Amino acid sequence: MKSDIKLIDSKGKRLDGRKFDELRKIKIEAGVLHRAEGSCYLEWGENKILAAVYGPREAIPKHTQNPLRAIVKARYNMAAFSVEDRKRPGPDRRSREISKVISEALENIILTEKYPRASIDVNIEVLDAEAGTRCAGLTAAGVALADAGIPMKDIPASCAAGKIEDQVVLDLGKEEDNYGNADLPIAISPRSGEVLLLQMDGHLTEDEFNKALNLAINGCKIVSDIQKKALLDKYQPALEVD
Amino acid sequence: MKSDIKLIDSKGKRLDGRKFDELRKIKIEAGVLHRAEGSCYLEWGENKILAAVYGPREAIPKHTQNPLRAIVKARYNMAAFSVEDRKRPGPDRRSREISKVISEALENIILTEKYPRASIDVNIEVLDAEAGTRCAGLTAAGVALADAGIPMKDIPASCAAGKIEDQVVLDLGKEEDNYGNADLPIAISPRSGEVLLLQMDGHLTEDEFNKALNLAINGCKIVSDIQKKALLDKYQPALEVD
Amino acid sequence: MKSDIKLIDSKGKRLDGRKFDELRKIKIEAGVLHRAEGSCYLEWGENKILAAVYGPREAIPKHTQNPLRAIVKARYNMAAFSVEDRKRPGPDRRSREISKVISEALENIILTEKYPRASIDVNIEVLDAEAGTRCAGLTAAGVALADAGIPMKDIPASCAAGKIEDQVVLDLGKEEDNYGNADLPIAISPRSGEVLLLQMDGHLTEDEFNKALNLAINGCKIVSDIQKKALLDKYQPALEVD
Amino acid sequence: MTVIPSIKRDYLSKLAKQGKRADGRKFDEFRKIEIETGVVTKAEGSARVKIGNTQVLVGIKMDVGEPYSDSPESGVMTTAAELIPLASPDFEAGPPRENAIELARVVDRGVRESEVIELDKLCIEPGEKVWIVFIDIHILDYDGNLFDAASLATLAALFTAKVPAKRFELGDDYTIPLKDPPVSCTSVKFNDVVVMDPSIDEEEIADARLTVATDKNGDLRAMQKGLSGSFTTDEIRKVIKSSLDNGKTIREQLYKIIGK
Amino acid sequence: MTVIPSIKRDYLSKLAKQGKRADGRKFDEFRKIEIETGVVTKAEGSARVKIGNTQVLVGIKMDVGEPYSDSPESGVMTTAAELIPLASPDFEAGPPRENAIELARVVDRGVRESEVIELDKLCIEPGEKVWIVFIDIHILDYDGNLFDAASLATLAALFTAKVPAKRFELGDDYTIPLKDPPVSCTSVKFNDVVVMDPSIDEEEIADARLTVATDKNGDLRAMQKGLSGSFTTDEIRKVIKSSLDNGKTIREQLYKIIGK
Amino acid sequence: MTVIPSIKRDYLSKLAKQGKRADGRKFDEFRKIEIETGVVTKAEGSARVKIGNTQVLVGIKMDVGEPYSDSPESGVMTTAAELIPLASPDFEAGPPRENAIELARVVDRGVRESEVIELDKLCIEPGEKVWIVFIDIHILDYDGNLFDAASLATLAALFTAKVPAKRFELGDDYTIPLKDPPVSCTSVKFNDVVVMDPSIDEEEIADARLTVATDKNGDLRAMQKGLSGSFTTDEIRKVIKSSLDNGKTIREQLYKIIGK
Repeated sequence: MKSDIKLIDSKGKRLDGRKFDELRKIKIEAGVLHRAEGSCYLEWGENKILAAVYGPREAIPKHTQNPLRAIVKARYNMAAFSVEDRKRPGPDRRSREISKVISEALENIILTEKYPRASIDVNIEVLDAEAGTRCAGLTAAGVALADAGIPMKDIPASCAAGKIEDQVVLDLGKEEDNYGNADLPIAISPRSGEVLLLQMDGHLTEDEFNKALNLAINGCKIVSDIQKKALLDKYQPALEVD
Repeated sequence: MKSDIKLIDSKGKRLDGRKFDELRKIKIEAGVLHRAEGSCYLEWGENKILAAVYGPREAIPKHTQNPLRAIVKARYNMAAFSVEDRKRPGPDRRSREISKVISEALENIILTEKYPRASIDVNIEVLDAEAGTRCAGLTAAGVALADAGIPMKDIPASCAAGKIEDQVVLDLGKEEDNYGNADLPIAISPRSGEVLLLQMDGHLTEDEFNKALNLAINGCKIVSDIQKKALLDKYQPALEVD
Repeated sequence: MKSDIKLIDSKGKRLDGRKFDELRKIKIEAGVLHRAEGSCYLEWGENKILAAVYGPREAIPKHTQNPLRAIVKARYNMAAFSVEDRKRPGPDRRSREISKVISEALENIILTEKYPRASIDVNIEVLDAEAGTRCAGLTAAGVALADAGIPMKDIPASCAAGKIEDQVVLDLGKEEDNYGNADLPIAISPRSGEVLLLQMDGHLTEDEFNKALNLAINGCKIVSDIQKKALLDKYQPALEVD
Repeated sequence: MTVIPSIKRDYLSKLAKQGKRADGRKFDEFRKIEIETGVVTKAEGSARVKIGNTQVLVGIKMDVGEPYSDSPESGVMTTAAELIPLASPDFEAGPPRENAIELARVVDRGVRESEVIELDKLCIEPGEKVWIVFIDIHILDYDGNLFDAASLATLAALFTAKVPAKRFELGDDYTIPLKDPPVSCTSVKFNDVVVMDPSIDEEEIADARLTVATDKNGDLRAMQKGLSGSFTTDEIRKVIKSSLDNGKTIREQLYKIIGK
Repeated sequence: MTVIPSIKRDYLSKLAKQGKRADGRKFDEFRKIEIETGVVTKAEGSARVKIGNTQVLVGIKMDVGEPYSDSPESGVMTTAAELIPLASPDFEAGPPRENAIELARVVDRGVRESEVIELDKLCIEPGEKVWIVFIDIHILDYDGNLFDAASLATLAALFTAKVPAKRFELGDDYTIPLKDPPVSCTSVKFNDVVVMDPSIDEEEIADARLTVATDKNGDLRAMQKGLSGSFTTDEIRKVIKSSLDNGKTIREQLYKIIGK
Repeated sequence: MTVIPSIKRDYLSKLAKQGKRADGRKFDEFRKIEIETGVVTKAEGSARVKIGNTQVLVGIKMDVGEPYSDSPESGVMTTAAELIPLASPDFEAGPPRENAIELARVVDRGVRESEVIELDKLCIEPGEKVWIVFIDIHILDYDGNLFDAASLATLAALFTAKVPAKRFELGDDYTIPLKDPPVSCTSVKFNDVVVMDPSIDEEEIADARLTVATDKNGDLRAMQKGLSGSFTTDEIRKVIKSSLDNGKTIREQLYKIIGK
């Protein structure tokens, strides 16, 4: 798709006024739901996402159980009203692929061997969608898992970099995603810096890729700080009382 | 929907000549099928309905079993050719809701605690449909259950009242259903007078509701007599021989 | 459907030059796949077919098991690109019927009582389709079963006869199938001559039917020889070495 | 998948050796057939057929729709069968399984390939609007031999149906243009005996099944072999003969009902 | 199918005999209700309703499409509910089950039969183009009484929605033409006690459920009985009375939020 | 869900420590690749690719249809993959599962995002009629590394396909307008070793997978990480290097086959 939209102005400002290495505004709240064992509400730009965790509990049907570890079932779902043209309810191929890559990323970081035969279910609901819902969803899932007290090696953090008008930038917005040249969503384990999720579409030279990867990793680290603050905000008051 | 149709004439007669408290013609025959353990053929106005009962038998799949009582699975189904515009075969949302409310009404009246882990399956096939198939179907189901010898507290009977041209009347016909102001299908246990099923759509004052409820309960009692006669017609000859 | 196409010329030659009792060109290769326990690639006119056999292995889900014998599950499937107008992937009613009649024909000839509770799975993929895919598929399945070492009473062979321009002929081609008068696909056990599969559409006098049946049985015998040669071609070298 | 009911098999085979069937019929004898038409008011045509205790209801509905692109001047027909759980303790709710699909396809081919419905006369505007004929087969009571009951009920329903032209503001209603129909007769084989119009017990122990549809000239119009058993060519020829005989009688009964 | 939790039943019944409920409410008292609108940017209208800990989000989307052939001058509305596994450990992913279908149909009828949306004013070109209103009910947190939460959220979302005419190049956006809505109140009965706005524990042990929607004139606009227990006619009349009372209060709260 | 085959893991890891793979290949070495085109007569284009014993068949079909409303002057492409039970004892019949969906989507993005098909040249009448390209991936024999086999077969099929203009009475057939394609190379990691073009045994014990598609300029065009293991940034950079190397060789082989 082509467009006459100028995604970066002469002063290096992007459409929404951000600099090349600046994230959209992120707001995270932990423990927002009553029934779920852990939950998180996240706003990331115009994205609004709820994540809820159930488990560890016995995996059913039984044949899905792994005798050595818990299975992690992430379910990424977009609400029918979360996009401009109403989406038919239920999973489509895109959401099933995203559910798969998020499940795999979480499986890496959860200490699944502690819960043989169990299932840990992570529900991610996109209530309002702009660009970057998979990173936002995975970030919310990490907080919800921590809120549920699921033992993890680390809290996964996710963020994308991309290329617009031949410049590598952090965290593509909607127009940038539509008319940009490349998108590179990743997720990392902030402590080790290892890459848990990585997809790339578009066109990057090897050099641009390296720049974008570094930028995205930095983004993940900022996201990680916001995640930790949200968890502190919830648990700090309780701790202070003790 | 509006219409110029006059649903009640100046003498209080309805389109098909009925008085306000008069049922359409009802014909019930018990024990009409060979394979089913109990069955019933019912004509109610232009409605034609077959009901067949199987069970009590082991509920499958096993996880649907209740260790304390039988489960009751009513399946209300409209034949593809039972309506003016052919209906696609298989359950739609309407028929699944009706199956649910009929199942619940029957569960109340069957002595389900006699058959733990069992399933009692009630199949209701609408072969020709006019207004009032849910009441007609539940009425036929009651007779088929009795014909199958399933122990019940009572034989449930069903009937609707409604409002047309601001008058409360019994048992809405097709035009009355389309152009009337309210419909109130109910089912009762005739012996106790308790209400097993109740739905209401439309617009009734509290006073009109009370009138309609009484009228519908009376209708159920007339239906109940016809049900009993049908069962007697089948079993009387056998009894006389004894 | 009518047509001005002349299916047989004055010299008794058919559109593709065949005589009335002549088969299209058939090429069979056994053991073409690495993972399958037995496999076969078959070209029959423009038809191209792969068959693969898995099993005997435990039948799942368990409730499909037969405690006295193996079940035979043939799955006939057309690739989306195997026909002029792309076919939606997945089974349709036609392919499910063909899967059923092929499963039944194979069940007859496999010594299923040797493998209680097992399943023998026969996958038939039509990669390129012209007339006669069910006969071609069953023929390929027979070779794949032999290649898998599944014990059988005989290797089933299949072929059709039909009627075009009031003449009984062997093995209808595409135009002959579209504009002909009758089609009679059969399968036999070549040793006993018993008929394992038989379907007929169209219009045949009793006399024509008898002619067509004989012609088709002869066709099956020719097919049977080609099947055996394909198996010899695969196993002969091995045998010679021994 | 049930274990073959061997006691039933032994009993019926023993009877068969004495030339008998459990219900006293001869090997090539049909049970009593009843045909009733016009049983569903909402349908364009309908018929209930009983063969013994087996009971099948067929309803015909029609609609106006687009023709297939490869036959722009032809009406469209479509056949569906449901083995609804009302009719047998063994039928399950849900989308049609193999047995229902085979039943619908065999009935459909019997009508379609013999061109019973003159589809070219059901064209309204070439390439744009044609009549669609929906044949819906509803099994009410399953006591053996659904193929013949369903196909006979389909014919009786078609021959008494009206094209609902008035409802679609396309002139007056009229009968569907139809040609002389083939009549279907089904036999099964068990322990080397072949019997016509199988009861449910005979079906349960059957090794092989053969359905033969014949027309009034005594010609063959459709055949379908089923089940995993085999037939010798002699057996096939015998089945054809007795299908012709029974087909003739059934055709006469059908003609009477539809006033032909 | 779970065994009835008899300890919970005993405890709540004992309390009920003393005229009490576990959370201290009176029998005919609702939990605290919170209504927030405009919570989803992409939706034409949206509202989140909390009743106690129960939380439901409803989003309204609109599109341009064809009218039904039997009402060519009317807009179209459609309602779907998903009991997404986010909201309860007992909800499963997959196509809607009976409970979700009943919920959607009851909310749908409450809006449709009371003609809350003036569908005849949503016609763009008669017979050709009309507005389609999609009501999507998303359960976020399930702690009892979904019917009332979903129906209230639907009303709040509808009353704050804009027809996206501009996006479809059909002029300026405007509010959906709406009539005064009925408000739905749900009661359940257990051990012969009837309580309003059931908590999840009360729902779990309930024998029967009754939902009553009433309008501002105190008239009845929809009712739905659920579950296998029965009601006496006296009980029904009592439920109607307290639904009228609670409905009035809830209506006032709704009016405040939607600025009416 | 199977227990990780620990014996296989131990054996392959031990070999890997000695710098070896079970089939004697180097860590960054592909198995033998065979490409055959024009294998299906009915398809507009087709190719069978073998990588070792893995065998994938891709067929291209085209049809005329409507464009999407947000790109009225573009043709449409759609990709589907079936892991048919013919190809592996572990594949099951039925609608595509997660693995098949991921495969189809990765192949699809490889073609779509790199704009291999010049969709704007497949417009017939803007907003009305465009060419639809169906890419159907049929796995015939599964012995590891489906991603690369499927994507290579897709390219070979596309580059030898003809737009069937004549069949649709739209002039003469012509080749699909295509740009230079990216070539996909897949590596997996197990016990801290990264190997290219995994065999099925290597896939079974793999912790992480990385697919990298590169173009003839040595630029990156698509990447997809899979499985629950992680990669360090160093490992990612190494995988990119060897994907560039292998991609070059495979591209040359592809060019030869398609006569470029």
